[in-house]
Amino acid sequence: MAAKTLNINGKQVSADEGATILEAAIEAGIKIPTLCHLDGVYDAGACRLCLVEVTGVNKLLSACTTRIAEGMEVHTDTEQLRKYRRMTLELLFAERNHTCSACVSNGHCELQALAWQNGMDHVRYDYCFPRWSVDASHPRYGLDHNRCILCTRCVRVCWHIEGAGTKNVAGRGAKSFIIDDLAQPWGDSETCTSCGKCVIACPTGALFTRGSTVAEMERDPSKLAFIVNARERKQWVV
Amino acid sequence: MGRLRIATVWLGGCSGCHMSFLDLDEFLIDLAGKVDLVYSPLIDVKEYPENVDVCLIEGAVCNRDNLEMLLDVRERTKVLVSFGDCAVTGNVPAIRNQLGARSSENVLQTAYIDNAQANQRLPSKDGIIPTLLERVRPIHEVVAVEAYMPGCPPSAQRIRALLECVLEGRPPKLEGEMLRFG
Amino acid sequence: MVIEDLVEIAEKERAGGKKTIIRCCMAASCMSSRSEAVKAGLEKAVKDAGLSDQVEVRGVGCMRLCCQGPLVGVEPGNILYQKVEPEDAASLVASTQGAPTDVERGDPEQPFFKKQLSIVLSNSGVVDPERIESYIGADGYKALHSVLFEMTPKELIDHIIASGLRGRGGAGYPTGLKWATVAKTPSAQKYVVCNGDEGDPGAFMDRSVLESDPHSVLEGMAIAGYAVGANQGFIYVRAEYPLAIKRLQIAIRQARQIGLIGSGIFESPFHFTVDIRIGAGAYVCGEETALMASIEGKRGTPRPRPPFPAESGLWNSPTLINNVETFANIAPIVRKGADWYASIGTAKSKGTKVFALAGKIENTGLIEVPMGTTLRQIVEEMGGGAPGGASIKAVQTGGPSGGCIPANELDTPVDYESLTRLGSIMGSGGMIVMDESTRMPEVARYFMEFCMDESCGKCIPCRAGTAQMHHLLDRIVKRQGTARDLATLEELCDMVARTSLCGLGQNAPNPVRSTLRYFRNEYLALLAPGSNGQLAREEQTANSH
Amino acid sequence: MRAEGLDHQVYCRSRPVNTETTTPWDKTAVAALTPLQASDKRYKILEAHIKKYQGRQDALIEVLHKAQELFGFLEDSLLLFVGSRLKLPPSRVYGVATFYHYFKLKPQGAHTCVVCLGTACYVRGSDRVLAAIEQSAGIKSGETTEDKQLSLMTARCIGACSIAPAVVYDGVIHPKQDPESALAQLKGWLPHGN
Repeated sequence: MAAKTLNINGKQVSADEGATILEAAIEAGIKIPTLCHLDGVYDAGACRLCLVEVTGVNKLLSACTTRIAEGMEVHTDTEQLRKYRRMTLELLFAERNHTCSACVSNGHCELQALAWQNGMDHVRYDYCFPRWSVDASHPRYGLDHNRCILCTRCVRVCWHIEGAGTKNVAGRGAKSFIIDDLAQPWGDSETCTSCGKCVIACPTGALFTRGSTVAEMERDPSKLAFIVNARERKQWVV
Repeated sequence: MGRLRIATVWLGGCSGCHMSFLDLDEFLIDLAGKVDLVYSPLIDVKEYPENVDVCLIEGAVCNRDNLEMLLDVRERTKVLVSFGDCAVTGNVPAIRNQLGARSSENVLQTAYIDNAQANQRLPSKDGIIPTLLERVRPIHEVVAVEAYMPGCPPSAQRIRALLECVLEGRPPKLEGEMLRFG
Repeated sequence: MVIEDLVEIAEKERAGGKKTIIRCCMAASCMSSRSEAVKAGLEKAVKDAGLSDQVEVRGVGCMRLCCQGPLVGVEPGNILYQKVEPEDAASLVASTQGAPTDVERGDPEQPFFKKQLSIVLSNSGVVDPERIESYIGADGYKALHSVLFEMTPKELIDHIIASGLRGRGGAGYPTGLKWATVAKTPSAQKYVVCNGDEGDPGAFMDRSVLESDPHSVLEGMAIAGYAVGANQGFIYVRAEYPLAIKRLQIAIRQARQIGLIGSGIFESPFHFTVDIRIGAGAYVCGEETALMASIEGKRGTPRPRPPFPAESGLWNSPTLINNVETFANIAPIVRKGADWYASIGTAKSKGTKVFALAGKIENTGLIEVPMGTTLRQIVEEMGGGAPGGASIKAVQTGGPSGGCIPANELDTPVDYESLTRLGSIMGSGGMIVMDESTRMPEVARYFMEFCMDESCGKCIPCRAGTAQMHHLLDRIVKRQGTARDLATLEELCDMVARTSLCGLGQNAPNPVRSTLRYFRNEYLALLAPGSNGQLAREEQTANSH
Repeated sequence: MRAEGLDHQVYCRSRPVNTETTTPWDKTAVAALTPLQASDKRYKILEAHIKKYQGRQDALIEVLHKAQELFGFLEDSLLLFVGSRLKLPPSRVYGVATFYHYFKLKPQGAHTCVVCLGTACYVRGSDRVLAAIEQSAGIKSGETTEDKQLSLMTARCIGACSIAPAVVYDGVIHPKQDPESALAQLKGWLPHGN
């Protein structure tokens, strides 16, 4: 595959043709914040945290979905982008009920980490305090809609790695929520294989292993990319 | 320049932030040498004084007393610091906001009737509990705030970092992981 | 079907014409005022009077002055009757034989009609939308034949580029360039999609075109299919437009029956089929990537572009998406020439534009005017101004993605660039007039509520940002907002516009921004007392209960 | 207090799905109809409609339109049936059915009343028409009266802007409505007859 050369934050970078800006940046050791991106599944371009400026392009582009081009000039850390990222995070914190201090993922949460990494010391918007339920019907896992940020990582993992198609998004707009089958209690799902990949994929405390209490929920999403790579590159030989 | 006049205030919170303040240990002694603690639940002063330089406010604004106090504090203080997650986000006290527009009524019902093992009745005598606000609010939703110190509770290290800014005459500001909620 | 057959149908249609034709509007607005009964009454009256061999009663598409419906036109004589009741039928039919009638007459010479220039609507109100012969009689499908036999796809695309036609869906991207991109992208399978998901509240141009002249859209799509190398078309229509769907179904069936759609059109090697896809109530599906997801039977959520649909669209194949009005322009451009089309309009915006006039205005209905006509000509001369002599305060264009243009800018010519400069957009063509009784912050809140409800929920700025902006607007309208809230609102407007995934979010702040730009005082007057961005102490304690 | 406008309901259902149909999607490419469904002619019509689309998965929305037309609303067993015939997981069918507002997952009233809240209708007072109906019927938009006689809905724009404000009663558009004409129209559909 041919390599392309581009410039990220003033640094000359080369990456494979067909790579995304995000992949090229990671390879060059440049960090771009992401939230809905998950190694191993296709990108949604939904969280807008990885937006970057590309010279000559009027719109901001999501680094996870935009392919590199020869001579591209990318800026990932301008004052404007930092401001938008912080606002995006504030909007997320205000949208549902992310009470970090009482969350299973406290200390291991991608959202919580992004907040401090992007200098969010408080939320300027009124908290919405919607009422969402917790689904604890599954024998091993739980789903707390209060912590859900609708990144759809669990949905994509369920469809594209496990292949079960149990999870999906239902509804629309701020009223969207994650469902299992026909929005029945997770424990009643006939299609769920209880593989737990969705739980591993979750960036916040929305999906958790039952029995975990505050700050106990740790996970390693790189396992998911490992499975996909092993499968695609046929690394397992029986 | 005279000594800095510092205060701490405890609104709707668990006092954990103040406990963490006490974890400053020997730095408290340094501090005592440089500032006057003019108001605090840790000392015996009844009235919030005028001309306070810096005030750390713990807790969310949950009831009428909190609100009145906060408005007084704001009027008499130069630099207001939201001290801990309850002050910054509403945190646990604000969970009752999910009960909706009549959350104050609903929360009493839940606490004193639904979940009570015995003596199920609402506190009725005036003044036993302050009038609850319909919505618990973080400090900055009510008054302007100069600095934020998240954490539940903020570690002594964070408190010290912020106070050092104050002592050195810089605008108080935390950075990096010091800003982590929870 | 060969060209001789087409000519024969056309000649037969024209020769079969009776001495007198009574046109009765059968578009949705007039039908809601019982025009079906009027038509039935007219048919019966013709029969009763023994005039069946002399008088034809023809159900036609939109006759435009919808507020005066049901409308009936009589030829010869260019007579217009308005607010016709079924009971008027006998008298009206007798009048064609010279008898006097007291049915209310409309003035076909009034500026509302006289200032119009019809290209897209030239068949509207004239041909019977449920009979393909009627369309063929008006030169229908001739353009399709001529491109198939007289032009290469490249020549055709150059022709469209030369005409200067730009997309009528709102953004105004040059149609010919879009076609060229799809044509150039190599792929065994390509698609042509007609966007009939006219979701902007206040816009009903596409509905009228589909109801009044569905074949013009089909012909335009087939021509586009030939140009880009696609053999499958989809028309995506809103479920809210049942009459348009019905007429399209009839049109497709009829065109298929006589071989104008399907395989080997005009016995050429060109195949083209068209299927209808019916929307199900989601405004965001007007966005092209969401529309494609919906055609694929999925949740109508947009995806990031690039890749653009022209490279990777429906089922990842190159896909041409144009809106209804754009396709309806194609056959006339082919028939009459690119130069003719380019001679109409302004330097950068060619041709005509159809607008739906509604709101606080005397004459509501459909108008088609050359690009460059001023807003004043449209709302004051043609529209007759606000009812009861009230003064016009603003004109809203572009729906929830557009803005409010204040009365002092009414002399602006209507073209893509001018409207954008005023902070609004051309949009699909809804034009809603607001008089002095309209309160602009409430209008902004209305549109924000719309966007909040219609946000698909995929990206955070749109999903959560519109909710916060609506909350802030609501607070301001209720006189509880502070100067700080207003600043927060403006900051969010910028952020949501810049970071949202698709056009819905990117344009959602437009109504707020344009009303803030022209009517800021109305917002300031609503702000609650206080200082330093905070509510005053009295307000705080008063609000605490 | 302030954030009322942002609050919404609990959207998750606790009701277990009707498992009578027992059709997890993966087993059911050729699943037979349950006896109850087999005796229901509407399922036959729906199956014929699905065949018309050759069972193509992209026809999901068209099939749901037909199903709603036949059954009035989309109940769980019907969604499962559609999913099994199109070989789509239930979550996909449910996700689509709840994305589009046209689809109803609950039974509707005998009569429907759709108040257009498009801009033209709005500036000509459709909000007052809606308020009058809501008050008179004792239900909010999106709800059905207790006697199942009337379902009240709103539309974003039905394209009848030139005859604003427009209201659709049982599928028929009525022009230039005001609170009085709307209530007159609803007379007889409302339990208390006013």
